[in-house]
Amino acid sequence: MMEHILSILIFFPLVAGVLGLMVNKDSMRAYGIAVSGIEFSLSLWLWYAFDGSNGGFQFNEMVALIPAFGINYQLGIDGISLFIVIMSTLVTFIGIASLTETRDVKNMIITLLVLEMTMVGVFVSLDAIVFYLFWELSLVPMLYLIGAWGGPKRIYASIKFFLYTFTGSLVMLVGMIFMAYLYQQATGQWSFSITEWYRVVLPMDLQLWLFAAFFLGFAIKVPMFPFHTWLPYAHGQAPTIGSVILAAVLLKMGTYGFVRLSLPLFPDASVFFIPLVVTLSLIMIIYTAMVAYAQEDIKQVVAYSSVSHMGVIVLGTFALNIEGITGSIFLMIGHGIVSGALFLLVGVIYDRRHTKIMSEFGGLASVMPRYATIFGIMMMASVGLPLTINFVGEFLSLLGLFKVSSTYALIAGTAIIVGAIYMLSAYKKVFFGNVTKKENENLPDVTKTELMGLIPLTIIAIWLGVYPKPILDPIDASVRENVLNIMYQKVNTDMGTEEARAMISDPYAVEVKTFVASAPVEKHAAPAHHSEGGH
Amino acid sequence: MMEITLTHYLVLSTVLFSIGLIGVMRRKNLLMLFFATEILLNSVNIALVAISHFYGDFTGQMFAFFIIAIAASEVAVGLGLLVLWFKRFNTIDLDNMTSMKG
Amino acid sequence: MEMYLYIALFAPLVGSLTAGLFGASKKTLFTGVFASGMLFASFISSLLLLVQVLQGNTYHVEMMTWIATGGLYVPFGFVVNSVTVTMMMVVTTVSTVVHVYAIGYMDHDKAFNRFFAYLSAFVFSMMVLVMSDNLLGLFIGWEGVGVCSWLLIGFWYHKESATWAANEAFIMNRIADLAMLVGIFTLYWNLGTISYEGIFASVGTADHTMLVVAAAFLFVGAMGKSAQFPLHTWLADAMEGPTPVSALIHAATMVTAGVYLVVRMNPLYDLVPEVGIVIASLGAFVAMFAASMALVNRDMKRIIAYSTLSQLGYMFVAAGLGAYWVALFHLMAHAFFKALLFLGAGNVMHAMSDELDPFKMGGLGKVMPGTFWMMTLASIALAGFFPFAGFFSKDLILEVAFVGHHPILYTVLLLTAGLTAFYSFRLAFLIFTGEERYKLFGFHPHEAYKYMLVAMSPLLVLAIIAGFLFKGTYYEMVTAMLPAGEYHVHNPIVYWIMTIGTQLFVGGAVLYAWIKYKNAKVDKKVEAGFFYQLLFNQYYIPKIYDEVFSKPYAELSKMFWKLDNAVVDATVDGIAGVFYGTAKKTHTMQDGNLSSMLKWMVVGLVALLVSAAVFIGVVTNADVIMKLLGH
Amino acid sequence: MFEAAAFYLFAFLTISMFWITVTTKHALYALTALAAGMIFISAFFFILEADFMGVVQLIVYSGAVMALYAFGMMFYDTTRELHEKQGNNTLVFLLSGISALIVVAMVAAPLVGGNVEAHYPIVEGVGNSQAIGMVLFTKYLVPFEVAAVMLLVAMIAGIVMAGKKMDESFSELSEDEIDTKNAEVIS
Repeated sequence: MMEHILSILIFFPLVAGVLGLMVNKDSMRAYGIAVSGIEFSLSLWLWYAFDGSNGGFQFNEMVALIPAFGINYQLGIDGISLFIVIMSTLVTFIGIASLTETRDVKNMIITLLVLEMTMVGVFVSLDAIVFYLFWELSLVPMLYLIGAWGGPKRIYASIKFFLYTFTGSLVMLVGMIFMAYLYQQATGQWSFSITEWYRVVLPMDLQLWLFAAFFLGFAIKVPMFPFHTWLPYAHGQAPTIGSVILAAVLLKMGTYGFVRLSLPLFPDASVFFIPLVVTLSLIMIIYTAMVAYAQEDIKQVVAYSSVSHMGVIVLGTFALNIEGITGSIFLMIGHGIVSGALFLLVGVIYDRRHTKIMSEFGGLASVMPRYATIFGIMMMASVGLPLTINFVGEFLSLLGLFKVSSTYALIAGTAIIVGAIYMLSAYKKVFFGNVTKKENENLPDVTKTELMGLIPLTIIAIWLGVYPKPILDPIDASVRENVLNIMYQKVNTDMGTEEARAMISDPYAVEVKTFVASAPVEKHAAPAHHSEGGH
Repeated sequence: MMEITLTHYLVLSTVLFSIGLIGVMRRKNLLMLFFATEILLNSVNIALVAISHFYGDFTGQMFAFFIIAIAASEVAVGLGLLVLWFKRFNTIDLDNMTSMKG
Repeated sequence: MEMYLYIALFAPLVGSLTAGLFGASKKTLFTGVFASGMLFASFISSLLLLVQVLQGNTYHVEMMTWIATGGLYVPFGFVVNSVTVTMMMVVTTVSTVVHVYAIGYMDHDKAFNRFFAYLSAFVFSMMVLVMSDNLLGLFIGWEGVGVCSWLLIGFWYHKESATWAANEAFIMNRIADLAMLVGIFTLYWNLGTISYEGIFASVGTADHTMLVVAAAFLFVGAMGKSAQFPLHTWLADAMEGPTPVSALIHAATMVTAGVYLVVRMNPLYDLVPEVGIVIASLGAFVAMFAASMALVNRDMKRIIAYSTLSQLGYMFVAAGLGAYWVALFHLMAHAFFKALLFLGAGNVMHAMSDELDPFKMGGLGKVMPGTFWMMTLASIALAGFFPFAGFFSKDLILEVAFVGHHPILYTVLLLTAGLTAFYSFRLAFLIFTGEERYKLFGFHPHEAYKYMLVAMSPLLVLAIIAGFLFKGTYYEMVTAMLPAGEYHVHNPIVYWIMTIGTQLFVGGAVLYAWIKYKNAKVDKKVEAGFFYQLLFNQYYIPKIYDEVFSKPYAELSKMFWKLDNAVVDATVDGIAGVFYGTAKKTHTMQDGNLSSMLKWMVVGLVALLVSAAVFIGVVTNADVIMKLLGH
Repeated sequence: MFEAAAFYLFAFLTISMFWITVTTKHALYALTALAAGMIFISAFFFILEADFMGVVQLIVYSGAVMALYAFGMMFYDTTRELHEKQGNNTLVFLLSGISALIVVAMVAAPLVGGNVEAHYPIVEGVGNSQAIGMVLFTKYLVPFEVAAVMLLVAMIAGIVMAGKKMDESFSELSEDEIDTKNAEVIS
């Protein structure tokens, strides 16, 4: 059982989804909750069985698919992917549990389960082809979600989403095949195994090309400026659950790709491209935050804010030190929880009023106090208040970036200002002031179904903000072993560049400081006086 | 000049082929088009047989042989279609056959 | 003893969460009483800790790890030493008083429970800020008080001005917080730690430029919280919040956090006197600048707010000049009399149905004598008359400036002291003496609840005695941590001249205020004057900010949005359009005519032949081509 | 000498015949010229000592295929001149010319490698037909059979398509009637 846990995690939702075709329409919701709940419990069990102190890949599985080209069904999980997988199953579970959709629920739940399979598949596969397979497969259910349950412009939005991301991934596929070819050149046999690729040191010029190919695929998915325009459409038209999963999980595929593939495979190119990537991210942070401020539609505010925060994640990743990368991975989880919750929250008022325009609301704080409270907490989490989940990630990402360049960090730090500006003004427009519209006077507060999704997310957002250690430790270990150590070894070969060597230090040289359990009350004797003073 | 080499045959074949091409492009009558394709096939046959001869290998002749077989089949089916078309529309002019318009 | 530490820290949180549970339900007196009780528990614990600290003990606990990755290790660690315990005492004392007071003040408010949830949460954040043993822990509290301030300023969220002010305060603080974060980053990457102990241990050997940068950025952070110029506008607008909030947050505790930061980081600031002099100069400037705006304002609460700003300037002068204990001492004294002043103002507002213009009051001394005496005494303390608290703390700062040979700073501060006396008594006289102008406007003032006055009385006592009673003990205790320094003018004649001169100057200012405002006469000529208008409009700074930052930001945002649609997205659509257009144009190629298709086929054939020929040519003549290209 | 003379003669004849085929306006002329060209091509095969191919060319092409065409032409009035809309002729000639030119250039230039190996060398002392038979029924047996089947299928298809209801003129029927008739035939 345990040795196939990852396969079970991937294919259980698919099998359950196919079986779901036979389930009665009325009991479909319960079925969906049960399946996604079991899946979530499985992923929690995975965490329980996971050895947090081991930074390498665990629960490895390997079945040969096309031996002639070294394509294997290779799975494995480390601290980096573990929590993203858990987040994916959690968000799906919560999404289904708090589903308020009424149209064609049965098909929607089946679609969601298939989507869950592809998401888990992307994060646990260690073979480039299998990774790519799940990567592209994930587009299909999402396309279906937007296209079938979306708003008035859903066809345009879904096609745009599909074609845009698909184009990027095709370039990435070319990069993958080229990488496998280079592997073949180096070792005499084909392999698409990512762990095998980790062992190949490439010359700088090839790294640049490959990095660019992979970058395009990931950047569109993130989505980085200027490739972000598909996202507002997709969010604007998608049903609530679609937006939640899109923001929480699908976008993370891009940033996960950076950490899993771009950095360890092309360390010198990563260093070389830092100015470009960081500049794009900075533009992305500030520019989209300003665009978010100009929005009239609350969902678009959340959508653009989601893009803006993704910029911080990318920055943390390209800080290329433990603090930055760990922070960015933690922020991926935080962003998933928080933006997922924000989209759920937007869905709540959309369900009641069927509009998302902020000027239609106002004064909701007195009509829906519980809703306003949860929204307020999530908003504060979104702007990165300490003791909420996003602060840990943002702080570490910016801290890491500061090592690269203090100017970058200073500009990137404006994220906390501009983020506050659009969030607070949106909150003010929706919740503060007097109730001006008659329709809003008797809006019911959040229902039990909605709370089923919102309460757990709120608790997680605060719990991980106060006590991120159980998640940070495994991430830290894996970042050292699977990202930075590989990079460090590679840049210190003959082919590494000077810049990269200066940039990437030995991750194991950084001492792990741990908390001394049961720290006693220290009783100092009165310390020595500062002698001088006075003028 | 007096020595006939493979090149001579290939040039001849090319010339015939381009004549065939002219026919294929100019002709609007379906029957005439068939004629032009026959020219194309024959020009290739010459080339194949010539190569076979000059390299002392039978493969070329085999290919030419099969080409003739295929040409015969093509004529049979093609003429059948042509007759059918003519019976139906009373014309075999290409300009009237535009049902595959994109 | 660590139990008391935890009680002091977490009792307000318990109070807050308990009140929060009832947040959406109807007013229950229980929440107010419970929250106040928790605060009192916190106060008692702090008092017990104070006793311990006075005996020379300090406490340091690590509760658990917060963030640990790479080389970064941040625990939830808390310290009780002489500096933190001073702040703890200030915070718990004032907040206990304010809590009890608020039970009366918020009596009629529907959101009574919610108010206590916020207020106690604020105290908790403030305690975290004060007690943390590292900079990031301080930052938790720093942001926490920011959020609570946002919640409390915008407490009456149906008022547009209140929510606007709340957002303004939060965003301005965020700007400063960024600088603070940068300061923390700088220290971390250069010293490898962000705990106070670690920083102080290695700061001596660190690079000087780095220290200057870190100190400067941390101070910018402090500027935001303490509303120093140019980030000062939010403080006056924050007066939209309920008055107990103004008393607790925007006078006594939160705004002094900036001063506390500088005091807490004194080993760092000791090493960078050039930053210190900037701090002191800015402080002196703000002291004068804020006092000038208070001179003419017609809003009772804003006048007190400007006075707070001005006093914060005093504190920064002391801190900047290295007299950290003096700064902290003034912080403490100021907290008492300023909170008292605000609470008194709250009583007046209650009596006057939330009227804020002192020109519409007058003669209230007869109706509400308790409040009258309290506010007057607080004003005396603020003006710095002997033997009130203000005399001991504020005049000390003047002496610091004098002894430190900063004549300009000294002059500015001295003038400001006069202005301070003038505007505080202008306010007092306008409210409590003279004709009963309020009758014209149909108000029916009444004295506040008895227990509110009782609740205020500890502050009154402290405002009177804190100076002469505590100064010695305080000095003894606090110099265990802070650089000691007796700022005495050595020449007794000069000392007496200075002291008496200051007292006379201040007294004169009060007298002038009496002459000018006992009848609340308004001089129309002066009011039309340029200076009056300048001061009345706060030097037009809010307007400038609005024109230079807010509006362009909004405009730019709108522009970017249009840009996003018109350029970025249009480019993408354009690329798609190219394919679509090409298809649309070239689909005529597929005209269904076999003849033309055949022609296209031949065109393709020719293209293939050409490329084949070129390829063969290139391959066979590769050497020649390479030579031609110069390789 | 004789070989050269024959080559040039037949080359000239073939080219002119085919040229007539593609340019003439009379279908009958075209057919006749094509048949003649086919016969002349068989001459090349004989020159190239591919006797079997020459015979096949004569029998299959000049005999069977041309006969088929001749039957096909019986359907319409062959005496009538063909009316063909002629578009841009220069383009046609240009394209053909260029392709011919390129191929000739490539062929004429000594680029074709000399390292072609004979897989099925012509055996000395064995007749052409015999040798072909040996290759055809060993290596190419399966393609040969497939070709045979294909011819059979093509023959049947030709008969089915062209031969049904010869007494009815489809051209005089409306579309609907044709469809119903087709449906009958198919069922």
